[in-house]
Amino acid sequence: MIAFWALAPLMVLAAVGMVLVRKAVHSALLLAFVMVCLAVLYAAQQAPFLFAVQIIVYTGAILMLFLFVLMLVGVDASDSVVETIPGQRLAATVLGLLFGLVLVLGVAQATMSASVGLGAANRDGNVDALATLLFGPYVLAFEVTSALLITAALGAMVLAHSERLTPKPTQRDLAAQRIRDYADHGKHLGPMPTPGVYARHNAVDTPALLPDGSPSSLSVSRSLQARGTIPADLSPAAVDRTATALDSTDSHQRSAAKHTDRGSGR
Amino acid sequence: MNTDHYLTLSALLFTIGAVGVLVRRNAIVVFMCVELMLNASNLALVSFSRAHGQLDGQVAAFFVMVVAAAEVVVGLAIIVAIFRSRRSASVDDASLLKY
Amino acid sequence: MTVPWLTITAVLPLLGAVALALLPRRAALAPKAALGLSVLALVVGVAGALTDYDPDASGFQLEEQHEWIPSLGAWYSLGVDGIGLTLVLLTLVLTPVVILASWHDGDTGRWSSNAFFAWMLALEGLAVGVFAATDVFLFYVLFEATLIPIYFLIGGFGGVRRSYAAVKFLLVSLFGGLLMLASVVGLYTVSNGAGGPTYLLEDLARIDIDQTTGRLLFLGFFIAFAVKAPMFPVHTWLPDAAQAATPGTSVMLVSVLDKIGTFGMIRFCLGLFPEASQWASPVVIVLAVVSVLYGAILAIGQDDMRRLIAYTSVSHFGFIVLGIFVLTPQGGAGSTLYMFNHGLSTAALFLVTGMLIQRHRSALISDYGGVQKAAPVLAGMFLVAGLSSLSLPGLSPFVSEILVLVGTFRESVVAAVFAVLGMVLAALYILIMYQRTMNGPARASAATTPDLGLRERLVLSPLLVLIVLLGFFPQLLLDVINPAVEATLDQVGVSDPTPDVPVTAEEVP
Amino acid sequence: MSQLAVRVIPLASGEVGVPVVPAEADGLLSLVWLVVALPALGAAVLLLGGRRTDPWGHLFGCAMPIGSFVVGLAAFAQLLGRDAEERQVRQALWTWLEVGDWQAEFALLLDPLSMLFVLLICGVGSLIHVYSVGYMAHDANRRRFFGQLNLFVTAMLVLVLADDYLGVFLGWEGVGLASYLLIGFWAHKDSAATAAKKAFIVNRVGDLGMSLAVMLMVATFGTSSFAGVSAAMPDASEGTATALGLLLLLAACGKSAQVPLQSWLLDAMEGPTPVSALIHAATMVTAGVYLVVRSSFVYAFTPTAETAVVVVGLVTLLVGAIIGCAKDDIKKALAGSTMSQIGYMMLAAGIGPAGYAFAIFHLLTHGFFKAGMFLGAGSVMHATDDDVDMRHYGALRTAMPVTFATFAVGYLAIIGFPPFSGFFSKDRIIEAAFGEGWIYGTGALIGAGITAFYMTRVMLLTFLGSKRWRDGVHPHESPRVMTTPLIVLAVLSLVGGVLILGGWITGWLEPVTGPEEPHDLFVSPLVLTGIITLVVLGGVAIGWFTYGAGRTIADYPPANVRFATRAARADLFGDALNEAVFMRPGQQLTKALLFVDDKIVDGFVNGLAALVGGSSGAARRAQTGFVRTYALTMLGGALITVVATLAVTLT
Repeated sequence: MIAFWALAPLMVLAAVGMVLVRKAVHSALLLAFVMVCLAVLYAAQQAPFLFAVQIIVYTGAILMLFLFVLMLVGVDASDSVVETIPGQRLAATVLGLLFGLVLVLGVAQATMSASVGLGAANRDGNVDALATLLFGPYVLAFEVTSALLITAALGAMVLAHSERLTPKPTQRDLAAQRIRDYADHGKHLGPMPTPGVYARHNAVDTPALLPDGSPSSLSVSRSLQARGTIPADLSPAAVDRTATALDSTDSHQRSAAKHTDRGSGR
Repeated sequence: MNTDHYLTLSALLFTIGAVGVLVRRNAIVVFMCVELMLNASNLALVSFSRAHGQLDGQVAAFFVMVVAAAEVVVGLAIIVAIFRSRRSASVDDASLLKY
Repeated sequence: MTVPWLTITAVLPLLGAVALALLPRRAALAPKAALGLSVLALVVGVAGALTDYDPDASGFQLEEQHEWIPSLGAWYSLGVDGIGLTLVLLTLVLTPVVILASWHDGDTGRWSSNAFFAWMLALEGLAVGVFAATDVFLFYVLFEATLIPIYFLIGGFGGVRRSYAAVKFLLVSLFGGLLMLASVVGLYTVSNGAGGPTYLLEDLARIDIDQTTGRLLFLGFFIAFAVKAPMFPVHTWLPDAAQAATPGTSVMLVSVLDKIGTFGMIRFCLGLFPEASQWASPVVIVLAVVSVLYGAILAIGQDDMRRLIAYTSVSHFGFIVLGIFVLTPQGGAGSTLYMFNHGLSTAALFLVTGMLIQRHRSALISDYGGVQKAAPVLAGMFLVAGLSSLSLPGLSPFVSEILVLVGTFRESVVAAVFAVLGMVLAALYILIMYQRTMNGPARASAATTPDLGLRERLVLSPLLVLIVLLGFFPQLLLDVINPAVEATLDQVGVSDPTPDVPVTAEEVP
Repeated sequence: MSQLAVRVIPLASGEVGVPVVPAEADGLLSLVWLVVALPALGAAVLLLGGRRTDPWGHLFGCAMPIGSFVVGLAAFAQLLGRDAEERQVRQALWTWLEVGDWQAEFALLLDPLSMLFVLLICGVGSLIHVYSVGYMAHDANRRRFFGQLNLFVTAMLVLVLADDYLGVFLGWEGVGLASYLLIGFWAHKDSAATAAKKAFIVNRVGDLGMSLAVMLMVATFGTSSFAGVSAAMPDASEGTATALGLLLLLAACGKSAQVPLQSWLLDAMEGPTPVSALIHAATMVTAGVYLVVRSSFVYAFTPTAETAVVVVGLVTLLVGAIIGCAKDDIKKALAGSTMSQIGYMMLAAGIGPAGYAFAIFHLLTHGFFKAGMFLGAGSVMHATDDDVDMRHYGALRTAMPVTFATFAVGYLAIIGFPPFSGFFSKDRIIEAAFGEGWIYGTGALIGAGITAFYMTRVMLLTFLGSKRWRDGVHPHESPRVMTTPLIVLAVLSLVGGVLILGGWITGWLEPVTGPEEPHDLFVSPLVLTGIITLVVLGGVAIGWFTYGAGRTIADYPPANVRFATRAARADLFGDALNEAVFMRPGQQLTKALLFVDDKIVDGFVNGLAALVGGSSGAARRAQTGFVRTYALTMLGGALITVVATLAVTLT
């Protein structure tokens, strides 16, 4: 009795919270709380075996699986608040309230006889009694669930497995690709300059200096630039210089073209 | 202890789970809400089991758990597979199967 | 021992169809085998008609009866009277001709030519079954089954808009079939209430059906048959189907299958619901006359020859329905004969235009001109086929048309006067088409039209010979038809019209 | 003769209906079927035989009608040897159709009327066949031409020999078909193809009358045979008789190019000239007259329909004559005169027993002289490279003496110059018309004057006057094979009048048409003949002073002319009327119905399909692909289920 009144409001609050919090990992934690509470309520209702199973299977296995997948997907990924389907949230709330109301009213209307209690059924111990049932009348269903579990395991493996669609590139392929990139796009051929070259500091966020003293953006991780740990635009002067150096061949050709233009004009 | 209270609690949890399924878009959270609904029904089963003095309700709850476990395994595998190809776990993104 | 002639005639092509479908894909074999089988079916059918059919007796002959579904009262029951026999013969005559005409039509379809000829044979077998069925349930099943081969023949081997045409045909026909199914179910209730379920025609004809029920059931049957026939305003599927189908398919569709509609009107509408038929006849007569004129006027306005012929058929079917529902001996016999003659004449017209179209890959009248100079035999056969369609005396359709008109005149002068305008309109649509394609200055493309080859002449000759022969000796068929028509009119309970001023024997020595 | 008188049924109006009571054919007469069968064989062999028969096709084609003519002559001799009342013989061939109480037999009826027609058709037909051997010598399709001519002769013979209106209808449409084929013989010309189609369709309009008449007969009498109808006719109401008479008149109008169905005849001149001579002058166009005379037993009971026949004849004879005046095309001028002359015959036929014999008489003489003139025109065209414009002729008499002479005989015959055949026949018709009423007589008399005028014009423009030949045209006389028929026809035109001598033809036709009735005239017949001759001479004189007498003929018809001339050139606006009243509204109707069929009738069918498709398309939109929407729907469904369950258990 005490357990119920102590836990029930908390469970409801936790469940509501689970629905409302934005971060999935918080939802998982709140769900874990609800489940543990449920386990307690099972225990309070003369179901010690289910109590154990609830703790072990649900809270222990299933929820851990959830958390594991959350890690995989991104722990701190949170839902955007904007609802994409028009009217969905309102309709869901209204329908949900109505549904809850009807269910509660229905339960309230029902006249239940006094609880019989499981004293008699659990005479030889709850686990023994359940086992008698499971391996007696329910043995077929039990066996079928085993088939179901195996199928599910297999299914999960199949789904998680990803086929390689292209042949795995060899060292030779990678090298050829790099040369091709250089020829086609002028992509830097050699290794990137390491951070901290000619610098006074060798931390990863310190860009290397080029021979002319300007910092090289190639030497630092892009994610550091993206995060703003180091400025993306290192120095205007340096950028200008590199641009001129790169364009020198181009500008020669351009000025030659201008000369011929004038010549033809005369 | 009156069965009614348990049933009411069960109904509330079930409803909250249902609303959660409807309003949340993150597939994993949706899944959690489904689990909440299953658990709510388990609670009702256990309560009825006690009310009637028979263990069949508990057996049923046990089966529900087994099936839920299988379902979670497959469901999460699907989520992972989808995430791998679409970089998203939102249920709304997987809406190609339509008119 | 009696020979089950009708079953053999119907099953032979069906078995042939199955065999053809299983044959290896050797295109050369399929048409030969199909032709052989259809000729064999013709021989069996004619042999049956000659040995066991007595033209003077009324009622069903060549009968076979086996219990089929006792709880429904459905029997496997076949038998023909003069009307049924005429149409069975029409089917048997036309199928070999069509197969010979479609020798290469199966090569370019969605499936192999085996499939084409298999469907053709299946259609023949089912059509024979429909015309021979004397059990309403069996008739209904076969009636719907005939849709399947035609659907695949149009959809698989047709022209540009074949899918549209095939689906339209199927849906409209199924709509009619649905109404008929309702009536068939209704008949069960009626016969069950009258002492045990039966679908046998002879038993049903004896049941006295309540007036309102009878009229409702009549409507179900009639609408289905009007769609099939096709009558205004449920005719629009036919031009589309004829335009999309190969010529052979169009012939089987218009010359054989559509006859099921008018055949059904005689056999089921008149035979089972005499009171309702008389009740509905004024409306039906009006619709028929509208069909006659409407179809003819629309035919005049067509540029596509296949659509044109389809609309002429709407007009001709108007005549047939008119003859049936005026409930006079001339009308009934004329309509039955009309069904046969229209089958021949339209077949000839469809096939000869098909040959023309095949030469120039165009069905538009405006693309032709002056073909006669390059291909006189083609033009000549085209002209005879056309003249038969406009009911020139001396060709078989004239006899049936004048019989229908005389029968109509006795029942309703106004209807006859309007219907007879169809004769002028017929001359217009046929001669305009003939002039624009065959006459006039030769177009560059038309000048090199090759004339008909031996196979094509062999296809058209039997049709044209029959058309001329029956133009002068229609009594060959009328002798068979008359007793059946009289029996039907007895069942309806109308008395023969008598002349106002009869010629007495002593006046004409 | 006395027996015949018993069979005649006297009527209040003074007219009588003569029933057809034939005897079975026996002896030589049982070979009558050969008359029809021979040309039928010819047509079949020549049309189906193909190019194999090319070398001898024209000879075979000529032999068949000549054979028929011989059989016909033999039969004629047989009939001549019999008593008047035994001259109707019938040969039953087979039952055509028998349904209910209506039986139609395929039978031939040979009586004095059809006998004359058989001789005319086979005789003139044979001559024209022979002529065509020369005329069509250079045509690649000569064999086909002969096949179709034979087909025409067959059909025409069926028409006049049938003993049943249904059989007449067979021949009726058969000649229509043959005429269609022959007008369109040079179908590579658009004008020929169109003219052929027009002829067939206008004839079909007339055929409506024929088929309705057959229907009415079967409905009223239960038979459509001459014998049956004529026997039962006295018992029928006058309304029936009038309806029958008018329907048959409609049929006759179509075939005989009478107003209002005259428009096709002028266009029909597109066919080869022998066709114009045989079909559109001598035989087929007279079928309407045959039908009216043959149906004398119907018209005897309906003064209304008789009057209608007379009026139609009178109007046509004037219309044809006026059109004939304005045509420069020699064949069209002759076609106008054909219309006009057939108008005379219809006028006579409409008068009743007083005129039947003269209608047939004029029909025969007209067959001779008009065929001769048409063939002469053909000969002229043959000589001038198929030029038909009379303004391009002139002074051909020297180049073509035989043609000129024979044409001149025909000319004198048609204007009714004594003692040529036309004089006798036309004179009697005008006389009978005056006997019927002065208005008819005056009309016929004026027609005779106009005829004289325009025929003189044709004669002057073609054979007399100055040479107006085109460059490169060297007129020459036609070969013997063509001139021989011309000479024979000229002789017949000259002496054809002997048939009336001693009233032979009226007596011969009496078993069919009943005895001739005397009619009252306001002057003696001799004076009337004088008046007619004067009027004719007046017409000739006007023609001479307009076109002869040294006047120059313009190369092109003057454009600035009075309304009357314009109207005559436009065939008195017959085509314009047809176009305005039938063709254009018909085209509009077709267009409108095409729209209705496509957009409304088919639109309904397709619209139904579109409705189902559209609504399912809209319903499909509910499948958004969002799992949560589906889940919401499920929750709604669950709610409803729970509420329903509660509602059921709690109540």
